Amino acid sequence: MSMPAVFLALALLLLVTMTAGLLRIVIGPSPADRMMAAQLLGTSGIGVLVLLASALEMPALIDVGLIFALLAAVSVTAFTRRRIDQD
Amino acid sequence: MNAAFLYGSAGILLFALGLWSFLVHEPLLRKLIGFNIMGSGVFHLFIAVAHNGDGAAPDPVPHALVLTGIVVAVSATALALALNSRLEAAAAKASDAEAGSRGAPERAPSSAHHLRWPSQ
Amino acid sequence: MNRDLALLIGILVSLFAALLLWIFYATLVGDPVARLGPLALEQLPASGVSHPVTAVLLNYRAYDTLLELAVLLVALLGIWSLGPAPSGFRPAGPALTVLANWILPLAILTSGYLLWVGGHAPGGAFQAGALLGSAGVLLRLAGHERAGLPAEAAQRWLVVAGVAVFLMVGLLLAAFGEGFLTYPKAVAKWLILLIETAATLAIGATLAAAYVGGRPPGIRSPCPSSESPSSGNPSSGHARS
Amino acid sequence: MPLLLLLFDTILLTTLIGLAIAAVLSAEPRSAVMLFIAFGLWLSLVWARLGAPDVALAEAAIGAGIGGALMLSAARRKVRRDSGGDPSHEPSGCDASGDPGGDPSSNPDNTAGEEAQ
Repeated sequence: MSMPAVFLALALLLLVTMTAGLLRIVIGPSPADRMMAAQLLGTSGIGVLVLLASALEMPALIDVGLIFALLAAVSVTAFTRRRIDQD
Repeated sequence: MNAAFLYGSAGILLFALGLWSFLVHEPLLRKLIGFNIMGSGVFHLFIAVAHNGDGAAPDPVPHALVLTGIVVAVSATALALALNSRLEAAAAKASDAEAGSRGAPERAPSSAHHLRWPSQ
Repeated sequence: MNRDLALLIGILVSLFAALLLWIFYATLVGDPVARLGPLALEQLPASGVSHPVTAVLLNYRAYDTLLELAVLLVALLGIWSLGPAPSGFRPAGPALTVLANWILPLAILTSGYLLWVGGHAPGGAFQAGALLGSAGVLLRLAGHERAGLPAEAAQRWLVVAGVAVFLMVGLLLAAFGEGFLTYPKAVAKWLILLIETAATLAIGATLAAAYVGGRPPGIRSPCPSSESPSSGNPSSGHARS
Repeated sequence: MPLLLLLFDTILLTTLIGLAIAAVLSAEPRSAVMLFIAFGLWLSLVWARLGAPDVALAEAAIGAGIGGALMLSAARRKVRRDSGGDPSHEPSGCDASGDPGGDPSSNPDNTAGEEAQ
């Protein structure tokens, strides 16, 4: 098995675990559970992107992973913050 | 060819799904999600058509079109949400006024709609 | 909406999707048609950049990108015309403050990197601008009411910067005898970089301002009895934009 | 390698469409928005696999950042309103500018009326 194939197989494995994690977004039950599952998606997504960058020989995909890492916190912050006039 | 058809069909499917949701669901947020999924389906179709098989360089023209399309879609979404929040504020105000006038049945009908709250 | 109508719409949309699928399949198995991709790749050395997507966006289809920036501007004007922005978020606690202090410089650095790398690899004004806009969102969530943008007057200059620089370059080129937005080969790279820098700032500012969701909050003035200052005298806003 | 890639593509696409269906069918605004954010992230993975890193970059920056935050705040507003909490707040900082054409006697009690309900 060549190196790219190994990377691709690992990415596939990560993809399967992400799909399993997505079930938590669908079934919930609480909004916090869904949000944490979405965060997990972002984290494993970085792994998939880095593996794909090696498997498909596209180094630019590492930059996509960089964006994922930088902005993963934004949606969870938007989920928790309250406005000044809210109780 | 095979992969292009697989991915392109997924784009068409997403487009149809978004269109259906956009037409059927009432709340604006759900309409917007449908609308965005519809747009994503179109973008996805473009990307699938641009893909020339693994290893070959993809077609840059659809990529550039999709790139501008994504940014326009998000700005349209922002505009729609801003409009929606104004609309809801106006509706809340109107129903508030209505509830206020209904809350004071003992008042004379001529003055009831002037007073939003009986204590003042 | 009642159930039967939803079902009917579902059936119609499915038929439409089946038609689209059939057309798509027929296009794929039919005779290959001439495409723009090879032409775009062939002309790449003359475009001033070595990344084909950037060449398409800023050189071959520069009109399209210019008008797209104008669309962004119009969307923001629409949001601003709806009235003042909703209230901001509460001041950040210690954890979010530290997070924002770490992420913001990194986001700005990454956005500059994406802008520069766009000349020869995936990246460019749209990605860099979107990243800047998201950094603005984080800043607003952390309690900064204007999402990190300057006061209203400077903000107006910032959001028109993309269209303005683009138009100015095009008109200057036309005045010097080249076509509108036809870059001379020697300076194409630098003109594209100039336009992209302005476009990045404009896209970032526009997206962050769109997230704010209304006219830029400034220093809150006490409410006057007649009309609030933001809704009065609409001509002053137009004169500046 | 081709077989592996086909398996990869299949999982990518089934999950993508599954996420879209779930986002479209979910009636609760917050979970619909979160499914939509997940859909956007997943879509950027698919585009990365299709050799479009430019577009994947833009979709990641917008889907994870602005787009998600915009829709989440709208969904929160909606949840608050539907649950009968304090109704959607006046967007204006000055309540007096709310309805200049309205009856002057009804102006000052605007917020008081909302709280008393």
